[in-house]
Amino acid sequence: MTAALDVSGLVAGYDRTVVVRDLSLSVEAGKTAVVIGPNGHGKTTMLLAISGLIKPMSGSITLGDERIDRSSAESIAGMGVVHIMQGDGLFADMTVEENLLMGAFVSSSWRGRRETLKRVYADLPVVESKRDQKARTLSGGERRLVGLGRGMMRPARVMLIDEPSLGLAPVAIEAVYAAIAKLRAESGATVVLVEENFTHIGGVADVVHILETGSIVRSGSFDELSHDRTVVETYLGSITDVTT
Amino acid sequence: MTGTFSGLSPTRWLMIGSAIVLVALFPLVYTDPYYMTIIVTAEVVLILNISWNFVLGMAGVWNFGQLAIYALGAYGAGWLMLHQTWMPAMIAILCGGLFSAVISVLLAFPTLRLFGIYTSLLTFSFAQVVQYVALNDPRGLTGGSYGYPTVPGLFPNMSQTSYLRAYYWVFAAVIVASCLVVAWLRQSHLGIALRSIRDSPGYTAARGVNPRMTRVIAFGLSGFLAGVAGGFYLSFEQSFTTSQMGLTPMSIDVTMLVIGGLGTVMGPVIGTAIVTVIQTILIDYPGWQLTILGATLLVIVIFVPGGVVGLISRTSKRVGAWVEEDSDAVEAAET
Amino acid sequence: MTDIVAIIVNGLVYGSIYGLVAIGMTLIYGTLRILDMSQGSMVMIGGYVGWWALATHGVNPLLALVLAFVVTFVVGTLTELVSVQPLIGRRGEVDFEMVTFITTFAVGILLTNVALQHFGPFQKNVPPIVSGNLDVYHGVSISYHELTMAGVSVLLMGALGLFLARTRWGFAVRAVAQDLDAARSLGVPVSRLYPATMGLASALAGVGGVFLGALYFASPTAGDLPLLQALIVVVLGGLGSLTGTLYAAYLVGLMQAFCEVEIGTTWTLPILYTAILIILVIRPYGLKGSPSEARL
Amino acid sequence: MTETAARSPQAILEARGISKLYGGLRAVDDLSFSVKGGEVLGIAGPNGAGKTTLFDTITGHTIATTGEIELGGSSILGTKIHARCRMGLARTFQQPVAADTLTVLENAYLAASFRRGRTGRRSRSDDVAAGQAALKLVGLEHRATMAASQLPVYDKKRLMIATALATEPLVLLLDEPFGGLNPREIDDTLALLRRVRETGVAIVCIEHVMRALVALADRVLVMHHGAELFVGTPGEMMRDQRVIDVYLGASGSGAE
Repeated sequence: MTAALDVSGLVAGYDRTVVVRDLSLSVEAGKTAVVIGPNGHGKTTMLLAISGLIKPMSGSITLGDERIDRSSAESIAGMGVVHIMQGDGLFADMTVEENLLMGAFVSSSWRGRRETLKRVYADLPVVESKRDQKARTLSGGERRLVGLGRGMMRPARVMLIDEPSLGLAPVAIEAVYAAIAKLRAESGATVVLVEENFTHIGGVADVVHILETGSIVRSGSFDELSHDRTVVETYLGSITDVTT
Repeated sequence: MTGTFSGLSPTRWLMIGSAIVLVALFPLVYTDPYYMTIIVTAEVVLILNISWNFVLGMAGVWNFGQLAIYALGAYGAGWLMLHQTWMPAMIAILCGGLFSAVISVLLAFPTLRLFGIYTSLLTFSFAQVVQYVALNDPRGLTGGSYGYPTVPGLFPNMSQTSYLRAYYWVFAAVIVASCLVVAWLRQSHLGIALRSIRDSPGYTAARGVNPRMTRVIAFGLSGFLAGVAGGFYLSFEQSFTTSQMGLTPMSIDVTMLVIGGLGTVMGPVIGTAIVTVIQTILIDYPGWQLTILGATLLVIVIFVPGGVVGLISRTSKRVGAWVEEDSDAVEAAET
Repeated sequence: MTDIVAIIVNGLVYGSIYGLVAIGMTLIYGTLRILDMSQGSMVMIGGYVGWWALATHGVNPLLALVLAFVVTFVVGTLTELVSVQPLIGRRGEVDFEMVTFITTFAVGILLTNVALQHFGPFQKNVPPIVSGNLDVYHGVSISYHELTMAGVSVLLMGALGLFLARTRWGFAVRAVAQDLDAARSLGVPVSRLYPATMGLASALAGVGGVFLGALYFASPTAGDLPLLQALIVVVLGGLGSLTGTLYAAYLVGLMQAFCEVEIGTTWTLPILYTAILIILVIRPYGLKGSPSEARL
Repeated sequence: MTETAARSPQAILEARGISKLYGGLRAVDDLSFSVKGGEVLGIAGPNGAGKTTLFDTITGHTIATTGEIELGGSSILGTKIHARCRMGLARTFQQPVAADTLTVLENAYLAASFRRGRTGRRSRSDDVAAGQAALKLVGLEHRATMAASQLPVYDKKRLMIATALATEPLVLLLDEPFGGLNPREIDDTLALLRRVRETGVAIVCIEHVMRALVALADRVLVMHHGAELFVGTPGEMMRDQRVIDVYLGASGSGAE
């Protein structure tokens, strides 16, 4: 089973500051890999490098059998990489429907955009009810669902999802993860999902990777890792410190 | 104590000293009135550029009203020279400078509430208003487009060669003084505060620097020097027309500053020299002059970010670093 | 009473042509975040195309407008590739907004002086698109040329509005204006969109230039006045929004018409610039009073 | 570091009822806290909980919609950013920032020239000495003549702390000082901040890296959706069910 997406020895960051240090990760086709890690350790930078929004400093990124780490974000999007950005990346002054239509901008999907739009509305009734509102007027949870809906507007070989639970109330997070589960079932796309905390990824993750200070330190299934010393260590700080 | 900052090494002082001596002796040797006039006019433009470089390059405020401040200095000095004849011309010119400094400070307050494009649009509009008002010459204060009436000036009755030579020396002295003051200011508390605000305003304010007041001082100082330059121009040329303030002279001055190197001490000197030489060579092809200047400006901004001075310091640093590597290697070998 | 009619009629005509030139600048600021100081010379080029097509070759006026559109579209695209694109990669270390202010300014100087070199300094007479006058109210008449100018300007601005609101590439332009990275991640080819946007904005100014050529002759410096006027409109309307620019264009047009009728043309621009000065002092970012993110 | 702010029982920084509204969104929602000399108050919470916005209202980078802020007993509402610094309130930023074209020492000298303890006419040698002392405290004295732009991330973060200390603050506001650091750098920064606490400076510290926050903070305020979710010792925080659900995630409960 060739990996749908293979990242090896990736080094990336912003002008001189290196954030991702020698990161390697490969995801099998149709599988969902979840990358967990504290803030500021390179999760978002990794996704930005994969989708071409920042140029990797070194290392290689391969989509199927094609290297994409030198291509522009626009051409990588054309090859079927969908990137649902941190915060949601909606166009604030365009309506929900206009945002969704932009999801089908690539020429191959633009013609069939009306039908795809109907399907997305069927999957996400909340989004349909807000179709003519400007994205700026939506709540955090609604914006996140529109972001996901936009990602569903074109066929995806690989879907990158950046912290879908960021800053949302628990009830909104449930709705977002329900939408992600539906998306996985229907599209069969390979998914790389980045999250900061552990609670919601149980039902979604086929494999979990722990990322710390710029590279993957541990990998395994959700059950293995949720009862594991180092995961607690990364998150909770050694309990011994607390008692002094 | 200045040693802690990049002070001037003895060899650098020697170079500056010999340059000043050369500049001083030049008019004794060379007296062709045509080229001397060009040089003296270029000196006045250089004084204006030094003042503009201080607020534009060092303080980082995109002020496009400097030519209007320069003109107001000329009109102020001119009025004093015409109507207060008891006052020596030099004092009149300095008062013109003070007048411009006050106007510049008044302009600073609204300007410093803005940022980016809006700063340049406000100051640009100020310059347009001053130019139009001067053009319509209210109560004969500005002489409109025909130019300011002739004034006695610094050296009223002199033969042409000694007239040119006298002005050459006065302006050269003012240039050397201004450069030294700017170099000193750059390392002073004010200069460091200005450059810090230019680099990151939010951070610098959080470290106790009052951004607004520091930059108002920069407006005042540069306004004074620009006003003095205006007075000098009127005194030397014996007239000052509103065309001095238009879009074209402004674009030439910007080209000089950018080619020389914005925010550096010697940038204006080198930039003004290069552009003046280009203008003089192309004097017979007016169409080509600005085309070449426009193209040079474009090339320098894109390919030579720090201007000529930036280029020189980068290459000398690279040479320096290369030399240091050797000395480090030697040191490493010794320990 | 006739004064008021004259002010309104002239005001609407001036407003339309100011709108056409200024809306291009707002479109460019919205997408590229730069103030295009070469927009004035596009008006100048339009004037010369008008002169070449109408005066020397007697081409059908409509064709002259199309020709001006195409020529300035190409020049505008080249201007972006020369003065903006090389700097896009270096947004970090260089003050992008200010440097592009200078480089587009430099292109303006270049184009003005190439025209000076090629066509010589003397003003060239450009025949009107349509001859004849229309009597609006006893004593107040407006030339058919100016009416067509207003009509074509409104038509083009409307077409721009429809393009942005309905078409795929219109969506892409608005998307780039509001969130560049999100737009790129959806496949919008920014390295081709930016030059085309500047080309389109320049083409609008070029068409305006043909009309203005008949009113103010074609000459190397024909672009300076429209640039100054467009800056007034853009400051008033707020750089980000097309609708803001439209309102400001007609406001400035009416103010200019008022000044010309009541006070005299020499004082028109000083008054307009004084108005700008006062507005920027009281409302630091134009009428809307807040730094305008792009609305488009 | 001069022994100016002795460990005073009375709160040095007092914030009461702070709110910040952006249109309908309540970025900070009626929040109060206080911190004494020599005490470390940690601020935690998921992304977008309003932590940095709260900081910005204290330092004046944004204007609080409602609320009272008192520094050393006197209100600082409405005072400008630079005035608050001179009154003894220094902060660092989430993204490491400095005056890039200035040298490291020039950065420290400029901050030291506005330090609280400076009396009488400004003397350059005293200011430079105070700047050098601040650099020595964070171990950057050997980089004095280097341009700030060339510093790697960790050194730039240390320079930010050094210039903050150079203003001799009563209160030091830190915005994610440990973000992006490797374990050794975290330990060095912990040691540095503990030394700073000994001199009697009050510290308020936003942090995500649990290990560092727990080790440093005397008390922790956890924010969620702009409001206070929890206040207490780090130990209590670990076992508080609400904090675990909202912020720490299942691994928290898995840690009995």
